[in-house]
Amino acid sequence: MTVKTPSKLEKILAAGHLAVTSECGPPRGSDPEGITRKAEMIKDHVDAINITDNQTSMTRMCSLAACIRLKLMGLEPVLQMVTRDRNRLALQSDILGAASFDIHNIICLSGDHNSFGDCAKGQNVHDLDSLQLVQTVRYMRDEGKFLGGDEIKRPPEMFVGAAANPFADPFEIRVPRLAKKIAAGAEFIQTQCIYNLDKFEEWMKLACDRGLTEKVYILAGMTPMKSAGMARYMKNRVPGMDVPDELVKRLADTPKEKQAEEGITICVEAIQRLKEVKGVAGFHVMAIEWEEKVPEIIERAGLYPRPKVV
Amino acid sequence: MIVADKKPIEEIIETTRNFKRLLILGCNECVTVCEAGGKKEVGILASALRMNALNQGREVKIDEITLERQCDHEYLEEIRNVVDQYDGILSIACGVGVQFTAEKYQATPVLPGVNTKFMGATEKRGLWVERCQGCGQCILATTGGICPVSRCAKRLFNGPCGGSSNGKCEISKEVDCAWQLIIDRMKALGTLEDYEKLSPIKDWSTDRAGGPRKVVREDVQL
Amino acid sequence: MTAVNPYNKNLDDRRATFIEYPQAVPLAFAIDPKVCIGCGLCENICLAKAVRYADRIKESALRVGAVILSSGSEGYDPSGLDYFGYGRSPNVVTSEEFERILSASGPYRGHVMRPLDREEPRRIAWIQCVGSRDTNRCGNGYCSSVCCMYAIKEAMIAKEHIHGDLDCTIFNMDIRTFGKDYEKYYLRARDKEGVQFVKARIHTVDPIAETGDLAVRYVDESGAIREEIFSMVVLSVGLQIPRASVALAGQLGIELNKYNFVATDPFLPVTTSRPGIYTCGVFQGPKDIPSSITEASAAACAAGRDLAAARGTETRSIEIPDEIDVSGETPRIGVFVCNCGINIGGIVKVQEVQDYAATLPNVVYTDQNLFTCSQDTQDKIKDKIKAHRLNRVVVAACTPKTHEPMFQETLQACGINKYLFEMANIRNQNSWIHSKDPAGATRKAKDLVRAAVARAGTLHPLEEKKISVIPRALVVGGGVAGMNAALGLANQGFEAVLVEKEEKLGGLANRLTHTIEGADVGAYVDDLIRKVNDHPKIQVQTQSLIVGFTGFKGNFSTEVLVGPGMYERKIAHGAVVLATGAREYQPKEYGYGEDPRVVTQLELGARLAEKGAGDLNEVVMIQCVGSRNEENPNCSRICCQSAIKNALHIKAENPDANVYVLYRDIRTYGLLEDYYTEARAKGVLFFRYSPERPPEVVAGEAGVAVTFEDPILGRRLQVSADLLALSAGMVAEDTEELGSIMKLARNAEGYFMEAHVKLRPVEMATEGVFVCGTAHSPKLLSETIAQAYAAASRATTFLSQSEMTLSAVVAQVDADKCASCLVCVRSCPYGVPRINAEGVSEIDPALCHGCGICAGECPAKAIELNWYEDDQLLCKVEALLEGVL
Amino acid sequence: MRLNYPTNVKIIRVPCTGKVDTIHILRAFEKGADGVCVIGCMEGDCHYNSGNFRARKRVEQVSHLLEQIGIGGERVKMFNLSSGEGPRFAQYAVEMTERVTALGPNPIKLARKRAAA
Repeated sequence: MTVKTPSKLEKILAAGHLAVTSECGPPRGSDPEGITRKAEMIKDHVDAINITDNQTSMTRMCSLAACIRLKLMGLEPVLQMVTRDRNRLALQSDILGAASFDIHNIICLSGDHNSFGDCAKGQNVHDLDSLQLVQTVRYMRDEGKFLGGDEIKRPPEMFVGAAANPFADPFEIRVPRLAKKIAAGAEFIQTQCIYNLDKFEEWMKLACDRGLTEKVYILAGMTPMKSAGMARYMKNRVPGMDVPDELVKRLADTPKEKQAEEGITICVEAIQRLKEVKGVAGFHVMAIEWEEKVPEIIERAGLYPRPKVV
Repeated sequence: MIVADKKPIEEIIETTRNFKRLLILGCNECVTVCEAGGKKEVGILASALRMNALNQGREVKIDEITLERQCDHEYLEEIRNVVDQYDGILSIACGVGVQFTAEKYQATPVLPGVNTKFMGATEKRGLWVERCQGCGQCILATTGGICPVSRCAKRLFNGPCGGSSNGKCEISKEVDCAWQLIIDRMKALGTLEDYEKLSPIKDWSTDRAGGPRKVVREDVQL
Repeated sequence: MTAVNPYNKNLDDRRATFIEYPQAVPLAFAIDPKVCIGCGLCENICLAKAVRYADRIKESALRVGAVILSSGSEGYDPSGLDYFGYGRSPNVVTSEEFERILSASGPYRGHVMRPLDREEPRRIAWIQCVGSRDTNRCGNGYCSSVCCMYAIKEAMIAKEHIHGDLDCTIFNMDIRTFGKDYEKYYLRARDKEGVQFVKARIHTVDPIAETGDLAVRYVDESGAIREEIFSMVVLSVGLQIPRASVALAGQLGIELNKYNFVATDPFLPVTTSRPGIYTCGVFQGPKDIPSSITEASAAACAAGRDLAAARGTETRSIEIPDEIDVSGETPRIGVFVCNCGINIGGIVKVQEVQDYAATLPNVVYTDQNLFTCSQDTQDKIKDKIKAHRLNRVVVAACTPKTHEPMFQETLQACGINKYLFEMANIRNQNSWIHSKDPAGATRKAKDLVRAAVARAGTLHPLEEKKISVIPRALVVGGGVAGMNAALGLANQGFEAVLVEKEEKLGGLANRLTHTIEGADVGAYVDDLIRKVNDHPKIQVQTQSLIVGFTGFKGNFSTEVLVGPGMYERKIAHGAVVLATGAREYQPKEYGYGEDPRVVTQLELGARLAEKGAGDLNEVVMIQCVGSRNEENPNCSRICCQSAIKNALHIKAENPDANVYVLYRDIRTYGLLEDYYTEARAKGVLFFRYSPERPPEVVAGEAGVAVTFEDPILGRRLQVSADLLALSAGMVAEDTEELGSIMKLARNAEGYFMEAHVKLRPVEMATEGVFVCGTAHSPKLLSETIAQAYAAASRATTFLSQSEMTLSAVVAQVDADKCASCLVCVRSCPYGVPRINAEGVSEIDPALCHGCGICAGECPAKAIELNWYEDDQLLCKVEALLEGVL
Repeated sequence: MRLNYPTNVKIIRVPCTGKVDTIHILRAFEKGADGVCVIGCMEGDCHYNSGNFRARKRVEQVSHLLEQIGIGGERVKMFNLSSGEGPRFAQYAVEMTERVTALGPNPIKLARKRAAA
């Protein structure tokens, strides 16, 4: 695949390296330290850092501002953008704003429903959906035009990503859905946290068989479990999450004080296994409020040091 | 039909407390069918408000009229001769009826007695469900006859999102995932390959986004 | 004078002049001659002069064409069985006594107390089979059929009445809840309400002098002797035939069996040995209320056949003058206040009430009578109606329940529409209740009269529609039930169209060989088919399928596809008898269908008839296969007797054969118990198993190995059987489609649901539709025949009317107001309202039951129930509350 | 069965409690009734199958409404009886009278009195 943007992430992937991304949630306040501190911890171990966009519908510092903070630190941000909170006017203008700071990665999402967060009484916008946002960014970049048809002076140069959940229902459309995202213009995919490795491999195989992995870089989502309790919560309460019973049991059988360490080990083992899976182009390590463990995971998984690209 | 739900009596008591002569105006259309604003409810509300006033030592005159529809001038004309006998009208029609009545009788305050909810169907008696948001540009032909605008919590045109679980929406286990329904229906109709067609960006100008809407049909105008 | 009250089983007192019980018909006083001292007080005080001391029993002769004996039974008197403690402690009571203790009109007004000290009992024991299933001590070898159910019911009601903790234990040999849905009731009592069921034989019941409690000693299933203390013991006494009935049978020359029940043939269940005399109820054999009521109708059918020629020859009809049109007239109300002797007049100041009535709006005439219901008063009312041109009449007297129709006739005789009448109940709801407050009663009487007058002013004439009746019945199903129902109708002169889905008539009975009594089923069915086919009034349509059904009582139209050619036929008929039958359950259990040596009881019966039992040395039978389980919670009623029938057959042909019956409860109710006794005497071995530990079956080369537990020895036994017979239960025929075409309710197991379990056992809720046989629930051939006669009889009552008068109290839709919301359609319990071609609700007066639910629900207030219109009720509300504010 | 209950209990006959409309009950209170009982067949034993279930729902609705408008939801109650239970009817009539006596008169009556004074 040829490189189309100045994105470092794209270059690493295009060079055939296993890419590593991670993510940071912006603080619920205006202190920039909340984001810079987390970025400091992981900056040497990852190629790019996602900044979440009001994740779980809780009001936070905006993703764009936090991305700018990373940019000011000389790091490579991935701007997450959900369609829940902005109409097409705001989305396009934010994209231009990001581009003005040379933010070169964007990932387009629909976002958790408002009812989960602190603005349950607010409107869910969804003027566009996530696929339509992918289309929009590509249109702005490739055609150099706004959705309204007018020309953009200095169009954004962004490497466009989307999320995929190989485990959500209904399973039979998981691969067609991936195809649909690629058709919309997604160039890389970050997946939902993977615990059921067998099922993920089945999905990857189906994607490979359709030739989809030739058209898109798939970064496998990884989240270490801190405890058996977290595993149970993810299994039972988080929609679209597939946590096998053995995994819960393995953590539960581990003494409480060693569960966190076991969680890291499980994560490392999973990365090592998935590195060998055809079509896996890298890993997206989401250590939720546990960013300090990201370097350890990446080192133990043999993904360190990170390649340098120009 | 338009589905409405009764307002709490406390709220109605509060909004009507200054009226000494009140007309409760029912509507024999949708709100009768969804058992929120028909003649029976008019009677119940009138009796309750009368009692409430009596209990507070106030004498009020509360009358009851139920029109065939409050969204047509001709039916609304039926109260023209009596309107000035009242300090206020409590309309228990949908929001359309309340406004139409208010527009017609400018001098009289017209208050709503129900909460207008949505356009929906009677699943069974006592259970009404939303089916349409009146977006003005129907796409049901491409979605297996199931509307993502009214039935998907995120109005996704290219769903489902990652929150779909066992056929249910991420917002509640009580809510069906519209996209699961769409996919099931497409499968049943043998049109699942159409799923991969990207649904274009929606023109919301036909929806509320375009401002208040009207339908003009010159062919039927007199 | 005080006398003991036999109605309350001598547990309380009554006067020498008394009304026997609150629901007595006629609800009139009687004098107990044993206690009356002849003081003459009541004669003097009775204003109606109704007391006649000189009245004596009179003999009179009646000329009749048939006689039905239904003299019933009495409860067994346990006085002779002193080891139960009856007579030694008042806290040991019979179930009949306990029934009165539970009753709201009983000696303790429904408060459950034990007789000795009027304490609320904490633990009650029921002892089953007192005077039943006992050839040693009382000679009653039969099962009384009803005691298990009534004991459970008594325990449940006692628990309900005693709000604290009440332990109920029912000591039994078997629990026999074999009736329709009875097993569900038993399970509810056991699993939900915590009633204990203990398999036991009672040794003694001993009163404990200090506490009044009772020590019950019993032998449990393992043979151990145990003792438990109870506050009360109830003896579940059986049913037996009173001596007087035996004497009556002797006079009539009717044969009785050894237990004094009327001897009947299984195929002629209500026919006695003497032509023209029929029987029903417990005199025929022990049975419960639904079966008794069914059999009563069956006997009526049998008698009706004899009387068919005389039908209608002695009826007289009343001439009713043309109605006067009072519409448009202002109401002219006449108020007639009744003294009811001293019933009202002794408490209420009737003159004051009358004077008050005269002041009410629209009242133009008032009067008072000593007895407004007397014949001469009717004539007087008629005169006054005419003289004062009354167009509405109010009678302030007693309850409309009993007297309204009579007063309405009086109105009709004057040409006044019967719905222009209103009653104020100033007796039952006033003077009787408020005898201690005469001033209050007079005030209330005025209130009630004011309300009645207010309503009378709002009444308007209603027309009662008359509809013709097509004197033909459709019988659905050509098994034993359907054929008997058709014959029952045809023999009384009514046409019957019998539709059967199969090619051949006979149904499930085609698979039966003989009854347990030894009667030849094959010959019977052949004879029945011949009679049905030969009868000029019966049309038989085999290979027929019902595809459409419309109409209402008296006027149905059914569409049938007939024969392999499926030609369409429309049948017009006035009534329907459902006799769709049942099948034998096809077991999925115990290797059935995999090994030819595992058969059902029906298959075993056929095999025994064909090949005999000479080659069968070891036979095992397993009961309750496909019954009393989660899928089918009910008992299939017939399987215990099927097993015993076949076991006796095997034993008769091969006395050395070992027959093992593995059962949960043996349910040989009624006279069937004798066969159970006989089977045990002949060496058939019975082992109880629990559903938690069912027998294990492994089919091997040498035989079918059946392993089961012996509860007495407490160890596992294994038998290598030549044949394993499964007592497969009954399954209703698939009538889902028929049920939906005809809009008929079925229970969870697919049996049709009768209108009332006890009181209307062969009628469906839809008027003009009747049910019989195994379409209703599993039952024996003899019971099926009786129910078929019963259905025919109930249908005859319907069809014999040349026209039917429909009540005018039906719901009416104001089409202008109707919002077509479907609320009435959805809320009618009978599915009557429909949205018609004009798009508004329409309620067919011929189908409407007049409950008014739709009127109460209608959100557009477009429905009124005639005679109970909103205004007619609200004006009463307002009149009663006049002056309160 | 000459039972006793207070004279203030008066009966209005309906074919089925399913016919008793919400508005009928409300009207009684509006006109000054202190309490209303709706008396129907035993649950599951309605002569018309389901009328008493509907009646129960309506009584609940009225009770809620009366509570909201300050008349008191306790003043309306549904009882279930079978036809042979005269004594229980009397018991309920007494119970209801006691309940209503404890609650005091219909507040509308008091308000009227205050207004008049």
